[in-house]
Amino acid sequence: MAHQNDEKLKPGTWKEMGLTDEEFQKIVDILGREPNFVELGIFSVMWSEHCSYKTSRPVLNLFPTEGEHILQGPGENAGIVDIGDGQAVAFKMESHNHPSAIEPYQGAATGVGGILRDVFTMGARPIAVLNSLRFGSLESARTRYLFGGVVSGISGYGNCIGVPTVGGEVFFAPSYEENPLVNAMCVGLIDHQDIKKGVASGVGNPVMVVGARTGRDGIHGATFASEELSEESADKRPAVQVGDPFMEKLLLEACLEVIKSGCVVGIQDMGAAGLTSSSCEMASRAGTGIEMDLALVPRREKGMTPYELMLSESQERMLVVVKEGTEDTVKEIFTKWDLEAVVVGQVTDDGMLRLTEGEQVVAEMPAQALTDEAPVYQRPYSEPEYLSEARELSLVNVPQPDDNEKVLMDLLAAPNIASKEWVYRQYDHMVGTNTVVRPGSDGSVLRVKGTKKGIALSTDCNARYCYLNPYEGGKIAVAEAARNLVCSGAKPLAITNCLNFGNPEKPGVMWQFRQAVQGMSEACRQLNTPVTGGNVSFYNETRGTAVYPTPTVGMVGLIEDLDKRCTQDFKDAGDIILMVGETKVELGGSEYLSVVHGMEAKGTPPELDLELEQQVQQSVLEAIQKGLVKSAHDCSEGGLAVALAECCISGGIGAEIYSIESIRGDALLFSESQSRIAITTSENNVAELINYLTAAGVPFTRLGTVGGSNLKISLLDAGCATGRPRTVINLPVSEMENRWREAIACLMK
Amino acid sequence: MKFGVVVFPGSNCDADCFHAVQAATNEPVEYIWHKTDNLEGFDCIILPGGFSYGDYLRVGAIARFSPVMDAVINFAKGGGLVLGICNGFQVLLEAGLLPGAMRRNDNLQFICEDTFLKVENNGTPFTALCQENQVLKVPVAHGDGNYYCGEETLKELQQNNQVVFRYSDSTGEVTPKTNPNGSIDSIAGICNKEGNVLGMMPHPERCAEELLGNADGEIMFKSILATWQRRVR
Amino acid sequence: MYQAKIYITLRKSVLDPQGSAVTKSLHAMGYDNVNDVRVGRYLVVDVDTTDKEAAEKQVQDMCNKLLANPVIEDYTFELAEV
Amino acid sequence: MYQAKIYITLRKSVLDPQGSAVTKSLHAMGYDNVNDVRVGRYLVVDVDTTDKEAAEKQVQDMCNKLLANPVIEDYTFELAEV
Ligand SMILES: Nc1ncnc2c1ncn2[C@@H]1O[C@H](COP(=O)(O)OP(=O)(O)O)[C@@H](O)[C@H]1O
Ligand SMILES: [Mg+2]
Repeated sequence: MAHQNDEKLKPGTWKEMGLTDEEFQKIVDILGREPNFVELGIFSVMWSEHCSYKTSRPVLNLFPTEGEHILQGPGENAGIVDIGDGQAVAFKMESHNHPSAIEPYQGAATGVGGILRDVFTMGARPIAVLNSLRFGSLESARTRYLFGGVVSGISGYGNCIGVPTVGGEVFFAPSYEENPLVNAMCVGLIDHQDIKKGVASGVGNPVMVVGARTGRDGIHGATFASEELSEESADKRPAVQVGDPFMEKLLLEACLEVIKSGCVVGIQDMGAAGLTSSSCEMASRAGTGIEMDLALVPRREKGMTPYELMLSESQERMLVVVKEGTEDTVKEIFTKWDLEAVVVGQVTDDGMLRLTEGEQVVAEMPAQALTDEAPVYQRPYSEPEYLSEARELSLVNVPQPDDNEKVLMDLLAAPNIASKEWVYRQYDHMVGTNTVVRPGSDGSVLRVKGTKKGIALSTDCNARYCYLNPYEGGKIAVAEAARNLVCSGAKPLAITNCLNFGNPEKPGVMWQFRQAVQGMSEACRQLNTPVTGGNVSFYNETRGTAVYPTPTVGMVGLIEDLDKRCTQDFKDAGDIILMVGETKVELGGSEYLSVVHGMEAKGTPPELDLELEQQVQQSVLEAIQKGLVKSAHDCSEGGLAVALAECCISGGIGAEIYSIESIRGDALLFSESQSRIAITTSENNVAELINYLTAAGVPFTRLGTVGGSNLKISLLDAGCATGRPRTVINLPVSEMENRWREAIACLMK
Repeated sequence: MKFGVVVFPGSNCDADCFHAVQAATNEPVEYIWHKTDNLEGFDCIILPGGFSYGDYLRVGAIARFSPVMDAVINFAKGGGLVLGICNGFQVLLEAGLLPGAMRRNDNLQFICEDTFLKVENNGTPFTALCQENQVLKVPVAHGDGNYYCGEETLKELQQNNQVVFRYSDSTGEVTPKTNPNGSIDSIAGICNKEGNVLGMMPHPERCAEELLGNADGEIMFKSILATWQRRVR
Repeated sequence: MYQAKIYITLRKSVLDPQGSAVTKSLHAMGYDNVNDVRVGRYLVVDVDTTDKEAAEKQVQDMCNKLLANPVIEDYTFELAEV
Repeated sequence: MYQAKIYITLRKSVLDPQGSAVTKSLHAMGYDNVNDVRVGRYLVVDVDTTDKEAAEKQVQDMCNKLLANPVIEDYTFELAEV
């Protein structure tokens, strides 16, 4: 084979590709020569922040990644946790922030497509998708456009594939005005013996490209000063990829069928950096090499260069290594699904990624160097300056409202608290007929057909808290996700995450990142929910200012017996309401301060005592499993009053609450203290429940009774518990429901 | 009795229908690949929901040209029972087995939520076990469920009792507010003149088990079985 | 080779949800002088033949069978040699 | 009054899943001589003005702002007095 006779690189080419002089020198050292243009392009994407995690890796090492249930930790396309009976759940979360800011529909759609592939490439059948979204204020027309486009993109892709979108979160704050966040999570079900990995083992085994043809989509860096990339070709390269969910549905079915057939050695989807990352990662994991003839790669357009073929991010493609001799069986399965499957190369024993075009070698470099020898940076960090001012808050200057009913109604209509029905009504959340608890409750629950088991899912992150204290905020994101699962009767098993931050070259952002990861790690350790994978998205900035640090947590939990599941809605008149946990004056970073007092992200956020959190979660879960709990709802944004209103609305029934005014009234109602769960129990069981909670040593209070058509909250003076209660809220549930249900739809009209 | 569930490329409620039929009737069910042209041995054919061929061009348009559809048309003409759900309904319209056409929902959004259906005709094989004017709670999940037909066709549908379901409230009252998608005359499901072909946008297979919080849809599959048993006897 | 440009629209008598939505949006944006927007499909199809009449016949066929739905849609097309 | 006929298509190198599906389907129906079908949108908008230049400017504006998606689509239009 002849090597391509490459012209010498123009000086500075590597800079335009995003590599530093030192990084370029390192490449020269590795190769023992200057790379050619194709090789340089491949190094530049593999060593980009996105693929190499060169900034975040040292910090991510803090995460606990092992545990008794973990079958696959970070490093593969998705993590896997055991759920017993030889079954397991594969799951992963990923961001598609920047594409969604440019083209919300396609950006979000291809985000869903990518995360689905990460899961079915492991051999798992996707059973649910979730999403975590952040936008600017809904007052702005641009936000409405982005929000509407993202939701319909998720719906357009997910619905077509036939995987239900069962939950997620949406949060609005000015900080995301120009840089929305779109994080998608996919969850799949798999039998242990079907687990497949992205490995290219077995020298001589054929390497196949399957699925969509390769086009000039999403090849980044439009300004390369090279002969191969003229201005004209830049024009041909769209910055945005268009998703083809129909193709993906066929690919999903064909891949699962081919994996079942036993022909597959290793399989990986082509995500960021397409053919490049899939091939060198598969070789590197197996300690082998891969040789591919790029002339054989099916393409959408004529005249594509090796550079374009290797860096294209066309969607709906997979790289598969199959057992030698099974090529025809594999092709047959793909043909059945009207898909192309083409042998483009083979596994070699020399550890090289070697690319040819016919007889000519166009690139040749050690696969392991691309994946494992990427530079690692310990970037400087320091506490950012905004903090001291943002944390300053003197409650003396926050007047207590006269009209708590108005406050509650305003909170219920605030987009961050209002019903997200406008969103999930557009998602097919029932296809698959497994959705036992639909979106609208704390966690969503899916049954596992043929068993009594259920899988509970939640995504969470309060980024205001993270902005004010990333360490506490990180802890709270994990704890809240777990609490949501516990409220549905599930034992939390493990998390995935998506860490959305600003520019890590700024020491303040790097500090936020480290603090958040430390907080999350600590919570994961305490709650025994290891990290199985995730994704880092840096450079999320609005007008040069970082978005709120937003480390989104996606958590998976297990319900052993679906008969013992729990939901948040109040059930029957006469049921007794208790609150487990304690309410403190913790108004910093609250929705109440933002909505009622116009103080967005001010003060110190609530503190989280991890031991108390664990105690609360464990005792509530056990009480649910003992059958002592009829409903459970965690108190989050908007505090106790909003939580109770939500229980009333979803149950279609009122409640009467008495509480001792031991702290200032607005805090009692709207403080966002952590580790609190509102539960109900029947009159018959109340004594047993109280005994149980007392024995467990968790703080709790008896709040009142379910019944009537109003939510009525009365406060008693702390000094004389015998005094006359002062009714501060007395609102018809139907009125609250209307405001809450219609708020987002009204804003989107 | 033997049920068949057709699988087009892009069908995604095929497994759900399979599961629901089995759970509701305990009768044998088989998948039918879209390239098949032989339906021998089947007593009821279900065209399931989903996005056949991505619903590109026009919902149901491309699927209508699958080899299996000629067989389905013959099967229907011979009096065989054919149930089209959601995308299956759209395919039946494109295939001309039922009159009319589908437009985008009038709010232009995909809608996934529970609806109430008033049973307007309990004389069909698919509704035989329903009470007169019974109300069923059945979810919809579609972006193109806005049924349309010309005035004359509508008159015919009404006169021949071919409107089988209308969107209503939980008491059976049909008002503009209970119409989720803009369908003409609040139509949620229609049958052909002979009554052996039914198309409906809502998904009975999604509410055929108590665990899912709603088993109202079961009655349709049981009705099919009961009709078949009566016919055979 | 002939290239057909095919225009497919909903019949006048059929309410067009997309068209109404676009009209409303345009009004909301201040374009008060627009009315009755109709949204249809536009297809470009290359037909490999040298016979114009055959091309015409074929495009008509394809429209009637697949590309348009005669229950609610009308179509027109233009042919040009390319 | 002017009537604008607006043709919106995906940019040349942007994937057109609809077009591919239609092409395949036409092949399956026996129309082997068609190739590379592209599917776009077709809008008819009436603009109430007597000034052609103003109409032109307005249609262009409306396309850029709302009707077409400049990130992935191109548009052209024709104006006719009606
Ligand atoms: N983007 C979304 N997609 C789907 N479901 C959502 C989305 N946002 C919120 N939901 C659903 O709405 C309900 C309320 O969400 P949220 O207020 O974040 O709950 P919690 O405070 O209990 O975490 C949940 O069931 C959630 O799954
Ligand atoms: Mg929340």
